[in-house]
Amino acid sequence: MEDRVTPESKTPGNGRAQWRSLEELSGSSEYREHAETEFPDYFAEALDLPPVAENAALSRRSFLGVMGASLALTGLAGCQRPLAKILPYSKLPEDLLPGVPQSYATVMQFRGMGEGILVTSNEGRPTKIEGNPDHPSSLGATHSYAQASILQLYDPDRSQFPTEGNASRTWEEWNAWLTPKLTTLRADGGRGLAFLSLPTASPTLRAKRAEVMAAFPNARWVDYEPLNRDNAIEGSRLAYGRPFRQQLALDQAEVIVSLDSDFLFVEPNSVRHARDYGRRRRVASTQDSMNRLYVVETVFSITGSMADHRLRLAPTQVAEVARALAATLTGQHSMYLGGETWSAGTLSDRAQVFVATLARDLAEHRGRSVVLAGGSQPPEVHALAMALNHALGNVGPVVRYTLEPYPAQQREGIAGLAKAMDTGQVNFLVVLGGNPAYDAPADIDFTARMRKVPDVACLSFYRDETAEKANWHLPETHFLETWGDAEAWDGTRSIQQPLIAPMYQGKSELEVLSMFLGRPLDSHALLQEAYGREWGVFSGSRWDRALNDGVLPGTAYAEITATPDFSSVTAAWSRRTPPASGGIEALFRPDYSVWDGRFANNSWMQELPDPMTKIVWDNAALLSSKTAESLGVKDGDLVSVSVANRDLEIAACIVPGLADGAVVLPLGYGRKRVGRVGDGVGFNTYALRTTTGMDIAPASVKAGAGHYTLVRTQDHQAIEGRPLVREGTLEEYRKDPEFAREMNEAPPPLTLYTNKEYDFSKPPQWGMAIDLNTCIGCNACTIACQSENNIPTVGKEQVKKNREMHWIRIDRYYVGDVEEAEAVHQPIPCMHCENAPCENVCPVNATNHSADGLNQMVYNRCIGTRYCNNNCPYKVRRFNFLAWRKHEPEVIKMAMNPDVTVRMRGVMEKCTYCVQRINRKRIEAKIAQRDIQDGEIRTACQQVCPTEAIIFGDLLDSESRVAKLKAEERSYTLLEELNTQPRTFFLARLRNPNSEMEKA
Amino acid sequence: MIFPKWTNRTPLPVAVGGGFVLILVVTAFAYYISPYSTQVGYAPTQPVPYSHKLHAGALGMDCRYCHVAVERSPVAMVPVSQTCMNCHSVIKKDSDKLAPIRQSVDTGLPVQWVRVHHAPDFVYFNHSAHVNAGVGCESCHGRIDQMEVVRQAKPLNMAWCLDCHRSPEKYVRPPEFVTAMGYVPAGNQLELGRQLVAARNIHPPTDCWGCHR
Amino acid sequence: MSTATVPPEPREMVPDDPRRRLTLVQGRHSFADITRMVCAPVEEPATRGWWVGFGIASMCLGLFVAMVVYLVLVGIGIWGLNSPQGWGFDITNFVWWVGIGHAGTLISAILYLFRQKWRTAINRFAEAMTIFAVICALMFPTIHVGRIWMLWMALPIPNWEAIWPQFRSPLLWDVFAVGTYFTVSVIFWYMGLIPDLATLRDRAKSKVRWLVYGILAMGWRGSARHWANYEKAYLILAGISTPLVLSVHSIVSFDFAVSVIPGWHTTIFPPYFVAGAIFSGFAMVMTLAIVARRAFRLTDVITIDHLDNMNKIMLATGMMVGYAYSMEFFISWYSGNKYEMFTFVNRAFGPYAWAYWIMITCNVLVPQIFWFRKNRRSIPIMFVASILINVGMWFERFVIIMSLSRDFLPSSWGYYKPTWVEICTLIGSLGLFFTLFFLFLRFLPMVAMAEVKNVLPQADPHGHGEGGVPPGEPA
Amino acid sequence: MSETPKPRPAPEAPYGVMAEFATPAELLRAAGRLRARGYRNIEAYSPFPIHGLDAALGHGGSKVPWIVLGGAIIGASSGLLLQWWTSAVDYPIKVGGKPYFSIPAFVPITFELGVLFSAFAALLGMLALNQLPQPYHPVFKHSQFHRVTDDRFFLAVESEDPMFNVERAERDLGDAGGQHIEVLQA
Repeated sequence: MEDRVTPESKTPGNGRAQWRSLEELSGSSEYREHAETEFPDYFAEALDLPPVAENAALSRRSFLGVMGASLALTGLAGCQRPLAKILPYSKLPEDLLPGVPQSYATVMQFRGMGEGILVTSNEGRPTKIEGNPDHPSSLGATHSYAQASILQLYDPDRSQFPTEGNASRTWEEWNAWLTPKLTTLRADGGRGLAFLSLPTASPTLRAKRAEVMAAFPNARWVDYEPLNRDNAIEGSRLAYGRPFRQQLALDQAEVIVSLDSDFLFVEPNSVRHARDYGRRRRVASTQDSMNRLYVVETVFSITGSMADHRLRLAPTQVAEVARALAATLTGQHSMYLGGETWSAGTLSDRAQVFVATLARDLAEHRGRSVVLAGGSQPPEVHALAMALNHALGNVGPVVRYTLEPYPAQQREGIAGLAKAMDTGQVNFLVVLGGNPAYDAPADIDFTARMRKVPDVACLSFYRDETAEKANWHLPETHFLETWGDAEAWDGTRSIQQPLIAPMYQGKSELEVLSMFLGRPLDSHALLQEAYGREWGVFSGSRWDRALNDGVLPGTAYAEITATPDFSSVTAAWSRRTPPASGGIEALFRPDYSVWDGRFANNSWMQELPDPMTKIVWDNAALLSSKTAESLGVKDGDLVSVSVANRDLEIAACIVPGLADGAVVLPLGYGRKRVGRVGDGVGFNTYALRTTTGMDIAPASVKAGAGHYTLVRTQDHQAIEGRPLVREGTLEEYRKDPEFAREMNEAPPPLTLYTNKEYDFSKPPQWGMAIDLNTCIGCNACTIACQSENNIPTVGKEQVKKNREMHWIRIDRYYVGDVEEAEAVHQPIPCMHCENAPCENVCPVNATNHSADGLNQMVYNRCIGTRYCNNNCPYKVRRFNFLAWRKHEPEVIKMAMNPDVTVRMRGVMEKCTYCVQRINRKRIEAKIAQRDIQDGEIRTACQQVCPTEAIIFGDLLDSESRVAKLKAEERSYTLLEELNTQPRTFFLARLRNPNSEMEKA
Repeated sequence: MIFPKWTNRTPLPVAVGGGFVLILVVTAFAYYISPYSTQVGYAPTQPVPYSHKLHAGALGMDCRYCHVAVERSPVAMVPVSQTCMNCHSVIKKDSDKLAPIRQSVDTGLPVQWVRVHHAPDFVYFNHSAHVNAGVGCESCHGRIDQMEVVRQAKPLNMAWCLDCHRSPEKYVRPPEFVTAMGYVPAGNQLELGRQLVAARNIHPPTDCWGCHR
Repeated sequence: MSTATVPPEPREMVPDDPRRRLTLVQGRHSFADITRMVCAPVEEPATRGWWVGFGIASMCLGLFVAMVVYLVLVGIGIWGLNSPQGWGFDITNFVWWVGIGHAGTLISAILYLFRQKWRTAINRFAEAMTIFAVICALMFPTIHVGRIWMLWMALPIPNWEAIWPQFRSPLLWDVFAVGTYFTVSVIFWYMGLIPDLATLRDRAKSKVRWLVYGILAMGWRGSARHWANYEKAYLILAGISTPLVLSVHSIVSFDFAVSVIPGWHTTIFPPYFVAGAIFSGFAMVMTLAIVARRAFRLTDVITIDHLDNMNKIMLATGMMVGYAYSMEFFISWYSGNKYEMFTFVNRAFGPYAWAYWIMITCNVLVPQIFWFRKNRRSIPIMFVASILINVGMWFERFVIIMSLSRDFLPSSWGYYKPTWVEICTLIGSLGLFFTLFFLFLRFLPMVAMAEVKNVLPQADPHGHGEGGVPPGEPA
Repeated sequence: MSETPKPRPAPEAPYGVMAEFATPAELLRAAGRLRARGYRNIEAYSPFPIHGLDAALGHGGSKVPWIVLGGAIIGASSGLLLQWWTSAVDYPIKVGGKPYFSIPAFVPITFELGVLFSAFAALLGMLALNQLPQPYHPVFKHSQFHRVTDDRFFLAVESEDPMFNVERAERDLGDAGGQHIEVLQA
């Protein structure tokens, strides 16, 4: 433990080396800011005019900047005050009370499943997304993508009207064009008609698709999503002969084994997984136990960063570990896998020890453990994992199976479609969602194939790579604009109700399909029709309940019990060729920020640092330091990666703890046609992804020419032996529960000021607990905060200057030596110190303390000396160096939270503990003449946290959760020796290593 | 060359004059940003010549008939056009003055009222909090019932707000009199106020984040 | 009319003989000579050299104005500042200029109190330099804020927010301290000028000059009563200026010392900053004096002995500064505080090591040459040295402020690089300084005539040898 | 040595009689002589302060120090009052966990204001006691007086002097070695 917090004893070079390379980076383009700030706008900037009426009605809060400036001008020139208008409704919409935000339950589809959300709406503007506590896949939390999708809604670069070629069209014209076509198509059952869509979790849409296929029996329907679940489904077919979907109860597992499975973030249902995982990581007392997480992986994922034991191996080696695991379990722990004998492949010594210990641990936890295979692993690994779970008796208590509702084989699907297009069998291709021209396997060369199809219609959110090649492009609605429904991972169904009428001329896939059926209807009608059919008769009350709760009770999939066919699993493994040693393997994986590229035009996501590399506005080829060394590549150098004779120049990023002999290629960047934000950002790694190597492929990497500027929000990676993140093992904690507090050398606080007229003794006194033991560093809090508090994005060049604006950042430190590094995450919001150093130095009282212990920041009082941030030991304050929102399109203002001032340039800002939420509840309670209940006020970061690592509340209320956590032995405050008396405190992180692993 | 005798009389006037000018400039600026320079009296002409004097005064309509949200929402809510039509679909149904209202109801487009009481965008005033605490409409908006054209009656600047936030007992009323115009406290306001403050546990924030977020 | 009495040469003595009284004015000069010498640059037409210098200076001033306008219109973002480093060139320049501004009042006040008569040669333009330097200094805190148009909030003016400045903030202390320092320096300077302004009045040839200087002189006629009150007031001003000088730079150092940042939070700062200020102040006076005495042929008034003395002071203060540097390291080690220790190791060997070693070289090593009399009396050497010291002192402040780059949380460490705007602003501020200085040289006597006359041997009425004897009368 | 006309007795009483001297020593000696002869209202003029002159002329000490003391007290106390009233009385704001009236933090400004006010007091006090600004004064009428700021020294016998008499004053000044003896009209 002691050497955990003093890594430099182990790794003198680690931090410094990285730092140096970054210095070089920052040195590369010195005086570029001249280019950034454009002269024409200066006067506009200085003489910003007051809001005009419409805008004032639209979102008046977003004009503080302007108001501030005009105030200033009045201050100088004393000119007249701005004319503001009030635009009341002509008729008041039912149950809408102006000024009071409303919350609606709906559902977001992502990764082929529905995630229940609650959306806050201000006068009809959806402004914030939160998880729906009643929804099984969300339980009130969300991932960063759900948070960011609100910005997607107001994306000015969305496609706004249908186009034919480059000419703008109307839907009428489209129908006029389509109708004759349909009649001819209907004649021969839709021969030559092909649909390419994303897999959907919407039963109504699936039914509609079936209807369409029934109407055009000879048509062809293909689903394709670049990040699909082919392997898992294929694996299940191997093991059980049927496509199963795993339903995990991770809170029941004592031992979790991840074979390259990033189940805390990348795998579907990750939010639920994280919640269940977090439950078993939470320890209140020395009696409590913790689960143990073994991770075998290539990339350093956030799941890997939570591992108690982590084994880094090249992708194909991971499968070998699975094989060895089966061998050890069958061989030494007399586990039944169909009787066959498994031969352990060739593994490194470290891996062998790992497997042996792991096997023993599993054997000891039969029925209380689980083996998870990652989506990038081949089917046989999934099959084996399922078999192992069965053999270990985990099926039932931990793993349950339901039938995969939509088990289409997508790789073959798109390949087949491509062949058909090639051979002229397709003369009318309808692309519904998706962007194959960008993300289809490179060897297919979908764009070229599209040219061979006479008519291509493309329904898409942006006029993207595919849409611009299609001769008809149809704008798609955002999920907050249209009716629909979606099933959770476990099948529980939710109605997707729109929060706002389509902002542009978009239509949903459901509506477009209804056109193909000859009777175009709007989504609302279609949905009610569908449910009428399902319920026999449409019931308004049932419908309203469903809308209100956000879930339809009792709609979960039926559980299936089956026994695996071990022989086919073994057969599959015997077919498998052991990997060629040496050489470099490429691993394709979704990007933590833009996923498969669909969030590429979302500035929040682009500026959201990668949880591990902390890179923003880019992706890069991730290499281990050893691999990089062998290639003679430094961090940020351009390397040329070639896979199957396809080359790509891409920047290299050296990641501690990454597997040697592997290059990890995050997908989703290098978009060409998406919008002003995402165009040309990063490198298009799809160019290397072929049907034969969708996930893993042999590759060769060689140093390229030149250097590339990778920008990170955190330049220094090592913790320099400072007791900031405090870690121990479960044993150490049991022996010495106070270990975390013992780590600081806080002298008895002395003061010159004995005559203080006030103390913080009157409830409420707000405080925040952050449990480092459950924080998985998923960034959800950062985005939630950005959405709640109108935090601007600043762009790559400004982040390079350390001017990012996030109010809550997640510090990630590498611990241990560079090769086998472990990582720790530490969310840092404002600490709201009782003796706040920032307050003492403000010359104008712009930051000071409230009676309930909040460190207040008053933008309209701030003159911007930046002294407060200089004097903040935690560096949580953010300064508006420039008018960040100057070039922002009007429409973005609709995404603003009206309860939070939009800051103008020249003022400081920081975390407020979501004071607008505190005030709302305070006033509510006041009016109702009652006290605020614990848990009534939840900050944005707390609300979104999948693992409930953040708890906010009243420290004086001994019953409140936060007070209980404060009382825990693990709790400590950051830099206590400065006697700043922070209100935000941390709970030390615990790891739960297997003692035998240490011995071996 | 020597200065003539009379020059000895110059220094004093010059000094006094200079000092006077200096003081004038400083006080001018001080006044401009002081609590005393306010927008009181601002009374823009509205698209519809609505008379509070008639409706609230002569007809004695309650504020809450039109400003429905005032007890439940941060905004008092300028009435929707439909509200006017509740009566004016019957009374004066085709008065020209009401044309914009009728038009708005027909088209569904809003009437563009001009904001009179204008808090800066960084100020978050919550009507429901104040009304429920027993702050009378009159206390901030003056004798609306006597205004033909609504004009700003009070400074509405921070110093003025703080006066009440520091000593609410000087202003609070029993809830039933909140919308009363020309309210006279039964007995000594301070005593009554203290009782109300105690009874309803009123302690208005003087912290920045009471109003600025 | 050269009936002035001519004193004999001062007696010859061994150099550096402790008993030797410093030659305050070289050569045999009458009162009238002094007047003529000092008034010459003010009364004769400006030299080409003056025009060239003034031209360049005012061009730089223009640059300064342009940069400030650019800044106000676009925002602080045009500078290189960032999240760990909220301050960079701006405050460095501020502290540097304040430091330079210190020698002036110090030379006048402290040396006056110590009856160091040799001060008379340099005090006038040392004071002028103070005022101009402080003007430059005040520019930076003013323009470094994000919303300059809201700056009035830092003054205790009753306003609609009914809220006042925060008097615990060292920045506000600066406002008062530097403001006071500026005002008092101006008063001190002007009071010293009054008799000389009277001189210019009485020598005035043109009506305008007579009128202007006449008004400024306020009718001074040098009566015994005038002189009595004048000297008393001057003595008192000197008396209060001395603690003021010390307080001002102490308070400037509080900007850092009061904070919690490692490398800032240290009690040694006040004396250390004062010493540094005197150090840089003398260096700047030296630079200017060397040029001025050449250009205006004042070598007899500003003698090599004066310069020698100043070099001695620079050597002493340089040593003090060096001591402070070493003491910082010792204390950080002695404190056992890992953050402190890291900060100082990082200063010497971290990303800003280059700045640190420039500082050490210029401030500690360079002054050592003044151990040798030859160097102390060599104009070229002391000129170069004085400039190097000014550079070094600028870097001292820079190094201190760059402690921000690596404070408590490694995650938020950063690296600050100035932009071209900041560099131009610094150059511009030099322009402002020299523009004012050239105007001063042109229109005001750069040496305190009355005081120099007062230290001439023949000014001593009690007839210790020279001076007493009127012409024509037997001794 | 420009020739000056013998001054005729003026209709009203003159300001006094003034003579020029070449060195501080002469001036000092002359002042001593006149005082010895019983003159009381005599005033000397010189380009720089001369030691012992006050004694010779029988002038008292300066009152400037008392004015400055007053200034210092007013300055310091107003500084402290300002800070106390704004931070602890008018709008007490919680800052950095420090008391509203944090004396240690208020010392610097208190001190600075003390210095500021006393500096003003010193300047204004000096001017007031010297009755400056006073552009005109009879002594300026003396033909040589423009050299008083250069290299000449003057001694004047003022008409207020109890034993003032133009002729005697002229004689005595002459005896004292004065040159350019002139009668100054008021």
